[in-house]
Amino acid sequence: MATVTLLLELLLMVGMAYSFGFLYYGLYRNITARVHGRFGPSIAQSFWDSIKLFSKATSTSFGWMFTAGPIIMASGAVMTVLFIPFFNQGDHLQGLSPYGNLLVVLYFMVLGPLGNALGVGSSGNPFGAMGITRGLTRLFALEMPLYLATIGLMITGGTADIHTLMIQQSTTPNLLSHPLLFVAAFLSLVGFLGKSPFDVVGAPQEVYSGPAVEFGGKFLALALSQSAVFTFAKLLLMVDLFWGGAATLLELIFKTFVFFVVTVFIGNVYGRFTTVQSVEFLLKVPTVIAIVGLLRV
Amino acid sequence: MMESKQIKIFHGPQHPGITGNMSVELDLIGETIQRARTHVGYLHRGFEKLVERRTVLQAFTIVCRICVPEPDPNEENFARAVEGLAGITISERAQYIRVMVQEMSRLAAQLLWMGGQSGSIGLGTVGQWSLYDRDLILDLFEQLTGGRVYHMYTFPGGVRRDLPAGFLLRLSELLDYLDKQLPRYDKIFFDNATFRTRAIGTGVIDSDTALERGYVGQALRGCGIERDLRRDNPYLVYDRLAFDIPTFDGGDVYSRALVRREEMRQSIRILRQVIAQMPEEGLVMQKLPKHRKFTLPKDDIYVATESARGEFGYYMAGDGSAHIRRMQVKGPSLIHGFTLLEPLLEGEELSNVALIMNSLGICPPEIER
Amino acid sequence: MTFTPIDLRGIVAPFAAIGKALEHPRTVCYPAQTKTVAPDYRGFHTNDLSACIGCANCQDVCMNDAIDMVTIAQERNTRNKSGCIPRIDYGRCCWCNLCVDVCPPDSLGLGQECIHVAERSDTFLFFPKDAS
Amino acid sequence: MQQGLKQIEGLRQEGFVPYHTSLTEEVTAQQRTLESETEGLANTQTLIEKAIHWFQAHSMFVVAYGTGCGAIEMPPVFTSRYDIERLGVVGVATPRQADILIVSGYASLKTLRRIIRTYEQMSEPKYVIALGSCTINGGMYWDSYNTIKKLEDYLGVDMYVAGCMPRPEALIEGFVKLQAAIRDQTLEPGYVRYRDDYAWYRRNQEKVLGKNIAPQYEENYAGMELS
Amino acid sequence: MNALTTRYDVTEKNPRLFSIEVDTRDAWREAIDFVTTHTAFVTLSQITCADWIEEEVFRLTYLFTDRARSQNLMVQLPIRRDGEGLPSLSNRFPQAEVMERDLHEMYGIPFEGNDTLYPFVLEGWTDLPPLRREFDTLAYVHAHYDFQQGREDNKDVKVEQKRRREEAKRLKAEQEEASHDGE
Repeated sequence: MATVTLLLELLLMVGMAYSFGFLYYGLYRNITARVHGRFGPSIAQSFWDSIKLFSKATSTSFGWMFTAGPIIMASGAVMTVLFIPFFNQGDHLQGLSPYGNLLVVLYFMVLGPLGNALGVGSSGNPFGAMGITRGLTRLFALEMPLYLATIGLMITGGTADIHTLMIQQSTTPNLLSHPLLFVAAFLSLVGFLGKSPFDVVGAPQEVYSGPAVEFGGKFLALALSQSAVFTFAKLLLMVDLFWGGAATLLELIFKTFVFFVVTVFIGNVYGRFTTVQSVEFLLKVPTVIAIVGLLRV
Repeated sequence: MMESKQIKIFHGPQHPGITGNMSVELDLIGETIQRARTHVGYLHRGFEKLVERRTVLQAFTIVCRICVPEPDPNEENFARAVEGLAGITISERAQYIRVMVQEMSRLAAQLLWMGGQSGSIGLGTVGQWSLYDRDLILDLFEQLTGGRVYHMYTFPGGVRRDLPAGFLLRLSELLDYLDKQLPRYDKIFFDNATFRTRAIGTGVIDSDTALERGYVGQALRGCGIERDLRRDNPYLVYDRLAFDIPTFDGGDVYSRALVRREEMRQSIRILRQVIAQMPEEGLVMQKLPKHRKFTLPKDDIYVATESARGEFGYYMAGDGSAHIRRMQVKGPSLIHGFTLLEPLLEGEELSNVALIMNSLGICPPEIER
Repeated sequence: MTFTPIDLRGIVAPFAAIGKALEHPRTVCYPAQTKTVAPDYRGFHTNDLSACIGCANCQDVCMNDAIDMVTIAQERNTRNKSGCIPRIDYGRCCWCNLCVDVCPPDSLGLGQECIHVAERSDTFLFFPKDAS
Repeated sequence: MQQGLKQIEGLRQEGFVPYHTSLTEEVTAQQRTLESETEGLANTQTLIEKAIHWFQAHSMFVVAYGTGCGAIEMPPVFTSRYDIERLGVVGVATPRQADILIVSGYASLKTLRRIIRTYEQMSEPKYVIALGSCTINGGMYWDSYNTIKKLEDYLGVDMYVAGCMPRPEALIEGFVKLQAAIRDQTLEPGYVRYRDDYAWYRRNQEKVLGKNIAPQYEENYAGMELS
Repeated sequence: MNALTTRYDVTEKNPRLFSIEVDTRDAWREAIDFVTTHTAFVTLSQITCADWIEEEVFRLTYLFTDRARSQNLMVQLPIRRDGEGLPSLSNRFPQAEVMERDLHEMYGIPFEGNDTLYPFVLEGWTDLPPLRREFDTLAYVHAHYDFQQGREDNKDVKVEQKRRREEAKRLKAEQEEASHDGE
């Protein structure tokens, strides 16, 4: 019986991540539109986009590897969500987090881009290959500060269990007690969410939308959906690690939304670095901040 | 011979990072460009052939299509070349109106450029704002000429319509609005740390050879050479108007951006003077013969206008009939797109292609006509 | 490539753009909301049939070969010697206004209406709207 | 279909049709009734199909390819003045992701190859919007040796927008009409025609482009032939 | 400028535009050397060709601009239309390369020493170079493209006016005849 409940809960978690991801994506488009001085699309527009893409009659494939790419990507995102607890109390919507810890989450976060690389590489499009190279290079630079920040948290908390880490923050969230680690991790989050100035991977003006260059129809729909789920997973992780998680659904939405809005604003007002510049920046600024933060732990 | 590591890609024509329908063939190792070759011809319509088929006055409608982002320098050139060959003088009021059209079109083109330049580094916000402001200028053009993009307004012998009532007032309101708007662009675009990081030191033009190779416009002024046809070779009534020619020494993308930023302010200044000095009276259009009776003498002429991207020249030869014997267009992009761009891209990163192309303002339709 | 000295103004100043989000957008929400076209806009042709004399000057001046002179069923102007009126092919027209400039009785004009969208390419051949 | 054409001809033959909108509205109305009588296209959709068509109509990805001068009116449409994203229309970089191809004005022969290649890479259902006079009957380049005159000979076009250049409102109107047509399934999509009559389209393409339709991306393309 | 007037017969087209005319290739070469070394006209701005088919020549115009960009000088030279070439200037002026490439494609003028004379804007073009006067673009269009149907009822207004006048005359005559008969 417990297994059935767990499975249902897992489904619910993925469903929630999916819908919140698309909701946030819709909000992102609306907020961006307001900054641009226009009204923007309906909030549900991204849902419609994904349904339309799923209903496309044809989607060109380049062999089973190409088909497998987006699926691995999507499963990476789904697994990441499943190992992150949604709430800091109670038994529900904890997902698989009792069976795994922060390290598992960090591991699954890398799976998606690697699956992507597998698929796009087999399409043979040079722009796709270039986008993947950029993606992996950037991923390496993004992980540095994130890993350092999480190591810092693990040292102070003395555990790698996300739930325990959340409970430890019940008095002061890590965001206040370890501001340097937070800043480092947040800058890396901006990159993970693909916002300027670190949006080198899919830059349309440069690499012709990068990894997604050959994705059409169902593949693009899958890629969009995984990115929605993944976005929510990353925001959730940030909230859990630095803002003490959430007790209720409303609190959860509020906290993730605050982080999300800040990244959106950053993305709106900055231009894009080149790959080299963004890697250099990430290795210099957030990494150094993280190291300093780590030393002060 | 292609090395195994080298890949060849076509940057365009269907590519968001290209300035119009053209393509740049790039040989890359990693993301570093080894060799760049420009390909054009995607917009070739044979203007020079079509102009020869039409009578002089008919041909005027087609020339504004030669450069889409700023059609007015074309009309101005055509009108001035025909006037020069046929010996027509135009009234002072018409000249002031033409200056006004030129400067409005320059402002619109610079705002469009700002959208492209910021888009090339993924800063969409600036483009969204500046295209809105450009649209306000187009609204004024609509009132003045009856067309948004293709004005077909500057005609041999003057301009085709007089100003509508209250037009100058609306223009000066718009200028006030732009005065308020331009500092906002400074904050988000010209001072933006990311743009500065990207643009400073990118696409540096060598100032020693710039004049000999015939670079024009911002490519010259961005490397410290003070050249502007409006002052060096004044046409219309530009010699009665006060304006500065901004120059910056960097020779890079950022210097060219700053030149354009300053030029927008100068355009506003010129427009203010035009509003103040505009003669009240005057025939805006000379009486011309019917289009089959309007002939050009057997002679040739070269006229040039300072467009928003540099010198825009027309060579025109008449043969005594109602048709033009030969009209050749010399836009700034022909030299910039080949002689300048190809060496400039070598050794650059792929990311900077769109950045550099936008800063040179390469517009394919005037390369291939 | 250097990041020093830290360009503090360049990092902070762009955030002023966020203020735009608080302003009400001034978008023209076509089709719900339409912008008035300028009074002298060069839209589709109009023709004052009680004045049109069927002289074909407009056809002669049109470099795009966009104008046909076609016999009309019922005559509106007795001074129309040819019994023909212009018909415009909007697959050719470039709205240059030259035909309007040469029209001897000033019957031809360009109106404010400018939008026509169709699924078929053979629906772009119009008689100008009667302006009389 | 054929009958509808004849009716239009008939209307023209009558001589005097006073005003253009009445002409087109009448004709399209007649065409509609003819089509629904003969083919029974409309009103046979299931609920799911209806929903899918609704989503397809309200989410349109436009491939970023400014093929001609009409491309200059696309930035105002896509940015804050006219903001077509309100209607669910956004630009995407690559043809694989796109549903809509806007052929913005004249297409020169060299571009036509690229347009065909772009079009064929798009995944179905896909639609083509043709902007401006030049795509309808040659426009002002009707006597140019290097531009095609009727786009419908080479691609399946779904919507024509009159103008040179068309105003942004006209382009938006084109999108609105296309959305309505997709939602109600009242149009015979261009891609179906292109697929079914491929031999005819291919023959037309070969007539102007020669046997090799695909662009030549051979090694050393630039220095290939020295004449 | 003074150096130029002593050596060449300079035509002043307007205060800022001058032209000199040379006849032979050697004179042309000399003129270009002289202009670019002894005068301020250092920038090659444009190379133009005009087809004077009646005189069986192409008239080439090399347009030079001075350092201050305030004056222009046209060096004009007629060459035969039947494939006479000129030495390329691309060694001295890199920008000449693309201009010559353009003229080669549009007129078929071979420029000796320019190795980039492959197709420029046209792709797979087999007809005459399109800007030569003998190339008839309308004939080419009618041979290669179709136009929209439905415009065949176009009337020639002159013919129509004449027909109607005659018809009116005939009607009047008939009427008169009828009224005659009535009497």
